[in-house]
Amino acid sequence: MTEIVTAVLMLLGASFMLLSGVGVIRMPDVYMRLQVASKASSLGAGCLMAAVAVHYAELGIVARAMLVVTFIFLTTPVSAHLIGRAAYLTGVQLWDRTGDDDLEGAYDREAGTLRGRGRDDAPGG
Amino acid sequence: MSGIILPTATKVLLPLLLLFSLFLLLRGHDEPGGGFAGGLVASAAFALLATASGVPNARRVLHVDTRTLIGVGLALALASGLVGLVGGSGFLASVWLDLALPDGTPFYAGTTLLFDLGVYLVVVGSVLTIVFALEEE
Amino acid sequence: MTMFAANLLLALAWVAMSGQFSAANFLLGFAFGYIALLVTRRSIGRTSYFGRTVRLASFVAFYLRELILANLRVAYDVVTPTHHMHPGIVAVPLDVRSDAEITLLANLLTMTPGTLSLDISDDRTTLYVHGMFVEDPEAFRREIKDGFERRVLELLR
Amino acid sequence: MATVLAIVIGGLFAAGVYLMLRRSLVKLALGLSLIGNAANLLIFTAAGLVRGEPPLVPAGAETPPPGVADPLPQALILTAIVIGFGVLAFTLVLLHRAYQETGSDDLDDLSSSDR
Amino acid sequence: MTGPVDGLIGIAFVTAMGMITVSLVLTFVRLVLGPSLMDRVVALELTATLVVGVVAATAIASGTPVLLDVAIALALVAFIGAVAFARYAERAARG
Amino acid sequence: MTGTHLALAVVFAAAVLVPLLWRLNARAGRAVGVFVPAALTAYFVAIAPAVLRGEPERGVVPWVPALGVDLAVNVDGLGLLFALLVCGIGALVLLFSDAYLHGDPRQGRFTGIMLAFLASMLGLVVADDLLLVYVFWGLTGLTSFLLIGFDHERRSARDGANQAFLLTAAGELAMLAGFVLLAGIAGTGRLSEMAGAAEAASLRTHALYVPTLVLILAGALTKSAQVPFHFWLPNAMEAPTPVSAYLHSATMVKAGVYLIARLAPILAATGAWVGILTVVGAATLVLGAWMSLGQTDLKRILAYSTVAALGLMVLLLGLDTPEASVAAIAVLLAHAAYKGALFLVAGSIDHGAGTRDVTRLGGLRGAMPLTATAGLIAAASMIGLPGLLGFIGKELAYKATLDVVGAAVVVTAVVVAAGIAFVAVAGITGVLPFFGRTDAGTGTGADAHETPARMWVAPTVLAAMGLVAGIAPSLFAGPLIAAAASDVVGGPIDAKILPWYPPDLALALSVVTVLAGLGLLVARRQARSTVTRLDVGERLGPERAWEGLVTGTVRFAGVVSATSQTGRLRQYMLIVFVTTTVLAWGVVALLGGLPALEPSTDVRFWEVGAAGAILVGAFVALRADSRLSAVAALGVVGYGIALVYLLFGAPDLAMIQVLIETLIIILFVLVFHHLPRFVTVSSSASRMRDAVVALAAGTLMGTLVLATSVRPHEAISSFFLEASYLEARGRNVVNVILIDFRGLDTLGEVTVLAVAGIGVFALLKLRPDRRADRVQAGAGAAAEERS
Amino acid sequence: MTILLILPIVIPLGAAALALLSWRSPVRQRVIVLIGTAALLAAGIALLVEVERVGVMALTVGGWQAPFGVTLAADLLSAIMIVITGVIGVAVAVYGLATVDGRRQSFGYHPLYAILLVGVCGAFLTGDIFNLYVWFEVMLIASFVLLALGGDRAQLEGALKYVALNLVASALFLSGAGLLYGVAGTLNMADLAGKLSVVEPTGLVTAISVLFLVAFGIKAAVFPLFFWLPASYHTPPVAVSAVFAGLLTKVGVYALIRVFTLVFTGDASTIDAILLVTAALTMVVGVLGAVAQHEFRRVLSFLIVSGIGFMVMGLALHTPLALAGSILYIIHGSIAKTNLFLVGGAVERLAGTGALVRLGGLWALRPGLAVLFLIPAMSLAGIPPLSGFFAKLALVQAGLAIQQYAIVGVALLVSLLTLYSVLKLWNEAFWKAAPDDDPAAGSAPHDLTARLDRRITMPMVALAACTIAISVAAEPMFGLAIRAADQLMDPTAYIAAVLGATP
Ligand code: NA
Ligand code: NA
Repeated sequence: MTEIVTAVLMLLGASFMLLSGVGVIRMPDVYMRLQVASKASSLGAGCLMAAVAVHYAELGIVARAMLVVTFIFLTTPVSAHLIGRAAYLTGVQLWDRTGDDDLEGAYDREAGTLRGRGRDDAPGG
Repeated sequence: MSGIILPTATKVLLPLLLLFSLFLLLRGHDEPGGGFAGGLVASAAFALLATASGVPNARRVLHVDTRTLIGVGLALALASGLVGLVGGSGFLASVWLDLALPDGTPFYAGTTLLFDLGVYLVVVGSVLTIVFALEEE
Repeated sequence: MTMFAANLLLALAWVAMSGQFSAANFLLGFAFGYIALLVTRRSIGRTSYFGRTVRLASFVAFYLRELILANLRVAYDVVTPTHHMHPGIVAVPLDVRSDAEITLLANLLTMTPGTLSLDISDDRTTLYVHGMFVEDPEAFRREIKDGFERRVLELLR
Repeated sequence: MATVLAIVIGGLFAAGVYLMLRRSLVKLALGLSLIGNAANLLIFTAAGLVRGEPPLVPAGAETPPPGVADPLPQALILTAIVIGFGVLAFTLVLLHRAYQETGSDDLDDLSSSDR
Repeated sequence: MTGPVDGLIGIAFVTAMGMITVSLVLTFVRLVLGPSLMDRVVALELTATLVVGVVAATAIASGTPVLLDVAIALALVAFIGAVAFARYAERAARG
Repeated sequence: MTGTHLALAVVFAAAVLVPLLWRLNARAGRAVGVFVPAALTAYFVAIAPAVLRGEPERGVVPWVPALGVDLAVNVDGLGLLFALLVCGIGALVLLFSDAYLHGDPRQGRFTGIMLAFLASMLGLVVADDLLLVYVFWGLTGLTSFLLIGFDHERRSARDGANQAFLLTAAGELAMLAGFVLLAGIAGTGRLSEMAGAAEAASLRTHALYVPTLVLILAGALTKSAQVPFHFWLPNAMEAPTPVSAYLHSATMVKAGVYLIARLAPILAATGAWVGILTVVGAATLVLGAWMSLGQTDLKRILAYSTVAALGLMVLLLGLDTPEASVAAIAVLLAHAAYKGALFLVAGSIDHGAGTRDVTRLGGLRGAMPLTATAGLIAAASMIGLPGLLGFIGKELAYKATLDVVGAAVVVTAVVVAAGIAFVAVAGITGVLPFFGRTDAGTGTGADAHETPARMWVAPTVLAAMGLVAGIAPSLFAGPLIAAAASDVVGGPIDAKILPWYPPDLALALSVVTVLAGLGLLVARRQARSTVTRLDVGERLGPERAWEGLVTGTVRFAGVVSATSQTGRLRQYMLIVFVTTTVLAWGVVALLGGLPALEPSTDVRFWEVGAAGAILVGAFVALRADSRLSAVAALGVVGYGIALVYLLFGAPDLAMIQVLIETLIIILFVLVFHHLPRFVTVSSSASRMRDAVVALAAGTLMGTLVLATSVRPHEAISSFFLEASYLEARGRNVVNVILIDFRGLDTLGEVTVLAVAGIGVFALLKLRPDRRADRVQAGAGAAAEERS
Repeated sequence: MTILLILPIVIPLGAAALALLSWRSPVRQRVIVLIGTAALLAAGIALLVEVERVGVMALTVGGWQAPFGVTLAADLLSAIMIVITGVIGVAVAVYGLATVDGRRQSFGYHPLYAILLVGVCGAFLTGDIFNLYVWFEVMLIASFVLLALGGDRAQLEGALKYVALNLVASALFLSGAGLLYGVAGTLNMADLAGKLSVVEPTGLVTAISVLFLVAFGIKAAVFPLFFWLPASYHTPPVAVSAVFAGLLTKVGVYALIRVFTLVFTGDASTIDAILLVTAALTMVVGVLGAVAQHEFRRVLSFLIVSGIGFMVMGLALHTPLALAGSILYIIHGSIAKTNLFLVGGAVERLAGTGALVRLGGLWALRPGLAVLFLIPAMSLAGIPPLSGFFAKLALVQAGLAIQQYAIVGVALLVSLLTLYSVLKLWNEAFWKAAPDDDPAAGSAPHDLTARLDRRITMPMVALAACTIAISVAAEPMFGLAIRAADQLMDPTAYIAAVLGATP
């Protein structure tokens, strides 16, 4: 039984990882590549770690597998945010079919600040 | 300008990283890890802190001058070697102190751990000296 | 008390990492956790740790569901030959205020497929989110505010 | 796998050498880094590859099980990696300072001390 | 154990490794193509995470759970590299 | 230990102490400077009877026996003759120079160097080890360099000193090789043993005899200013006159003659010996005599005539007959006395009349009567008037040349022709300044004055020696010459050293010589203009050749330096890689290649994936258009390598690799964002060349890795696996190796890291002091101007 | 007394650690490093005496039997090198006190200097090929920093080339060590000696040995791998140049001698042929550089290169006499060259420049300094009876004894050009009149008669005394060298001592 679960989790995790690989190739701009890469791969790693936990079913190993997942989920969004912001700031173009860009003009590059929209300012479409 | 996310996340990651580094240091004799790995993780932690909230803050958190760490680490590594020399078994020959915990489990400490600790400190001191100095450029 | 809880958590993390579940090892872990906190105290300042376990559990459940659904949606678009995306960068007004709240919200959004927190305005009023499926920016904002932001607030306040 | 790694090592050396033959400070540093990595991988491969088992003594046992990887090259590489890091770090900063002092990253411009 | 185990887990392992390897190869393509620095940084970080996956799969197949510690290290520090890239790319862009 | 050893020690010590003593008390320094050589002279006079009885003073003080350099001395007849010359003339010259340099602040230094030279020269002539000869030979070179360039702020003095030193050193180095070869062939470096050895004959038939001889003669002939190396001697006249008198007439220039004489019993009696020495000697004799007629400077006239006299000595030694040997020694002794005297007289004239230009000298006899007397006697000896030692020398020389089998006429003609020139030179330098008139027909300036006693004593004594020896040769000169000559011949000889010889062809030739010489003296101005017009010396051009060689070497050095030390790192790198690849592949090709390379097919596809990561990363790093992209690629390389480590049982390595790689990325990023963008600057040809070199280097390393699959030995690591837990108490064998089995490596490793830390900090925080910079920039600008 | 083997490493390392701990107090650092170098010298002398007494000594570090642990070993060559290191170490440490500026002293000059000595001593003492790599790196990184410390433009440019080429050498060395382990499964050089001798075909081992040849050749600065040296040696403070001049390249030469007499002896004739050509070209090109240069320290830098050629020549001839010549040359050359750099530094200090055009007048004004120049300079040119003559003589004898006439001819020719080079220095700096101060050059007027600090003169006097002592005691020195050479020619004693060392 655990073998089956392990195998399934492994394959699921690997599938997410494959998805992330396909994503970075197929997605049309860096922001969407970033989206796919960071999330799918994290999820894949999570599944694979779950497979490890199930396979060994020892507390020490389970704890370590969980630790890996925790770390990945703690760090991935931070780096994704930083990479995305850096991409925008370094002028990497959005996909030409991108709709709204609320960030346009919001950065003051001289001062290095980002303007907000005010708390009750209902932004228009 | 680091924004909010990175400094905040760093606050959570820093203790975890430091703990992991101590962990690597202490159990390196038996499983993957050791003074180098531990020291590098600790360095990475403070490098992250320096990136997130600035070198002055990282220096403040570290509390000890990085160059002092280098000196202490080097002296410690050398001293651990001298223990054997003075003890008659030769330079860098490991000397063990056999103890038992109150519950009877054997517990021992050796100069090798001291040596590894010296390595750890040198790694942290050197890497952070480099990273901080470069960040301040 | 939060410091003690943090210390306790760190001790547990230690035990988990070392894989030896003895009292001595736990004490050792506690001691090292104490050191780690002592060292990092200056950087942490006042902060509250995840003490609200129940709300946490329900939150995790919600999050996992979102995660899987969104993943499938993205996966579909990745593997099918044509792109169905409607990407856009949307300014989302924020009600969450503290660093921890903002960070948690932003990170959770990021970890959900299809959304990526790009930046937060300096006055902390606005979160700029890159979405892959922004057919209607207003609906997009609402989704975030009613979904994630509400639950984050519940969790942390 | 040794054959594959031999090709990799050759490729790394070739890339490193080629980069070091450029005129740019930056490429010099990249080349040095690649060559360092290549040398480490070379030790690893030359000493013989063993799939899987790391050289650890399992709890309860007194020696590792037969067929574990050779620990000595690993220790050597570990030493070499750390040394290489220290040296590379210094070299990078040296390049940086040389650029600051001379205002050029063209190595051909940095020849005043030879003549 | 020096190779992958037989049976179901063995099959799953080889299949999983196949998928991850394909993903790695695709990542390399992105690394080569770029075009922006951030594309390459994405590829770099993805590589790190894919390696975490390989670690997990290998840890199962070869019976060496100690490899998980490598995964922890990788998970912890790989992002620091990305952070550095992002920060300094921004700084450079600001002049 | 002999008295001679002690003598050498004393004079060397004096050389060091006198300059210091001089500072404390100039009188004491002055006294020691003259007293020491005088005392040495007395010592050699004292042992002379025993030596002349055939009991040479010999003794060995071991120094470096293993290399054949011992303080072995042998004061035999030849040695004694030279020792007396060196010490005796040394004492006189030092006395002379005390007055000559009076008041010069450098006098202490001068005396010290003179004493050092004296000691070296003395050592040279008493040394019994070939290599000890070499040692002293070298010291004479150094000390004479310092003496020739005594007026070092004058460029011509420096040039003269350098030319003399370099040229004689060149010969000297050849001679060293010759000495080593000779000692190797003879099985000993001890001259006294070689000379007596029965193997001397087999030595002359040895395959290396001719090269050995040529190498040794290269040293002797340069030192003794033989054609074509003669030119340094006139240029060395930049030295103060007492130095010229001492070094360039009486002693040092005779070192080569001494060596030839010393080696004659060992190396002579071959066609090569006779051929080289007679031709060189004759050429030198003729050229020196000819050139001496073309000069107007007293010292240069004397220098060229010295060249000629040295040529005569070499010629005579080259004839290799007992008679010629006796003649050579007699000429040598006579020349030392009269030429030393004439040089000193020239110095006195310069001192007293303020010029050395013979066209402006005349009628000084009234002002400088004592000096004039000395000059007259010395000139008489040089002319070869009976009653003087010069006469004996000339008679013996003519007799010896007339006996030459086969070429008597030619050789004698050469010698007579030179003798005629000697007569004229003697007149020009020793007589006319006092008794003649200037070219303008007047006497030299009225303010001319006699020199102090210390200055006229020396030339007078020297000249008088020639007179005494000429009138009563049996008193000392005859036995000395005979004893020395027997050492040259290598056995007892029947030397006829007489004050007068019964009339024969030689005497007739002497008369002819003197008469013709007087004629030449009368026609000296015409002779001078002829010589100057024909300008043979310049046209033969050995000096120009030498100077051309020196400047050519300097220019060549500049070209080599400029083309090799270009300052282009990539060129240095290219050379390094090409060298490595060529040598390694060459060795493989030469030594039968590598073991058969068997490609292993045992590969998992994910391993190929890891390998691919590395290669793709490297490729991207190679081609990247931006710096940070290249760094990202580098990261992929690093993670790929970590994966390889991980898959092949090295989690420790994988972990370290991951951590370090990340830190390296951070460092690269921190540094690179300051640096400018990539620009492609090299040409496609050079890129192609570099690619070829890179591929060759890569292929080499890859091949070597594959070839190491031959493993005839079991690795030592089984020990570590066994002992890790049981003896070193650690379960992680890698870590135990690091901190226990090979802890010393790790200690060094952390030291490296520590230094890297300090170094980076210092490099970034310690900026150049801009004030100090300006001075540096000034220096750099000056350097650039010149180059 | 095997403790003597570890002291030359532990003493300077301890000094460095203590100096690092007192990095706020340069004064304390000075005292520590001075005491440390003096103790190093004492330990070195004790080691030499002990090795003379008992023969080759070995020490298993950490108590792990050879070939498993790292074994230190000292034969006479090693002991001699340690003594040289001590002598130069003390002399330059004293000299540095007065000449290295305070800013450099407070940025780690002293601990770096001590660590440089650690690396040098470690390299001389280790019997393990990988450990040798480690000590090389210790030495190198310390030298990198010392070279660049201060950050002048010329320093940085010179250091760049020095660092880059030496890192290539390190990579080759490391690769070679890895390949050796792959082939022989051991790292202990004595063990390697036995195990490599049975590896077939020999082409593989010899090809690997080429990597070492190039790696050590770069560090030793032989042709055509020496370019980093003239590019850099004249740029740092004189004390740094001087210690580099005396020690660093010698470590490369030492390593060449060690591995090609102990480890790679299979295809000696091939390697010797390569080395012979290398030696000749190194001598010639080096001295040509010296002939072409017009700056005091640059001339000396090229003379170092040329001198390396002589040292390699002895190794290439590969007879006991030849090796003895090499060893004698190393002893004499290290001391003479260090001293020449010190003198050059004093000259620069007095005149404010090292450019020969702007020097002059020193023979008249500073006869003492001139004599201090002449002794090492003439020794270097091989003028008898100074120490260099005996070294050259041994090499000439060795070459002629085995009919290697060409290399002897080259060596003698190079001696002549060496003489030319030092005469150039003498003519320009000492003999020629001091040029008038050119106000346009903007330099501060310098006083050629200024008093030189005792800490500057004493080391020069001491090293000159060493040169003279070596000359006077040439027999015992040569005896030592020939005994050391005998040990190298027949390494059985070394191998037995190393493999037989008990913890
Ligand atoms: Na050159
Ligand atoms: Na050197």
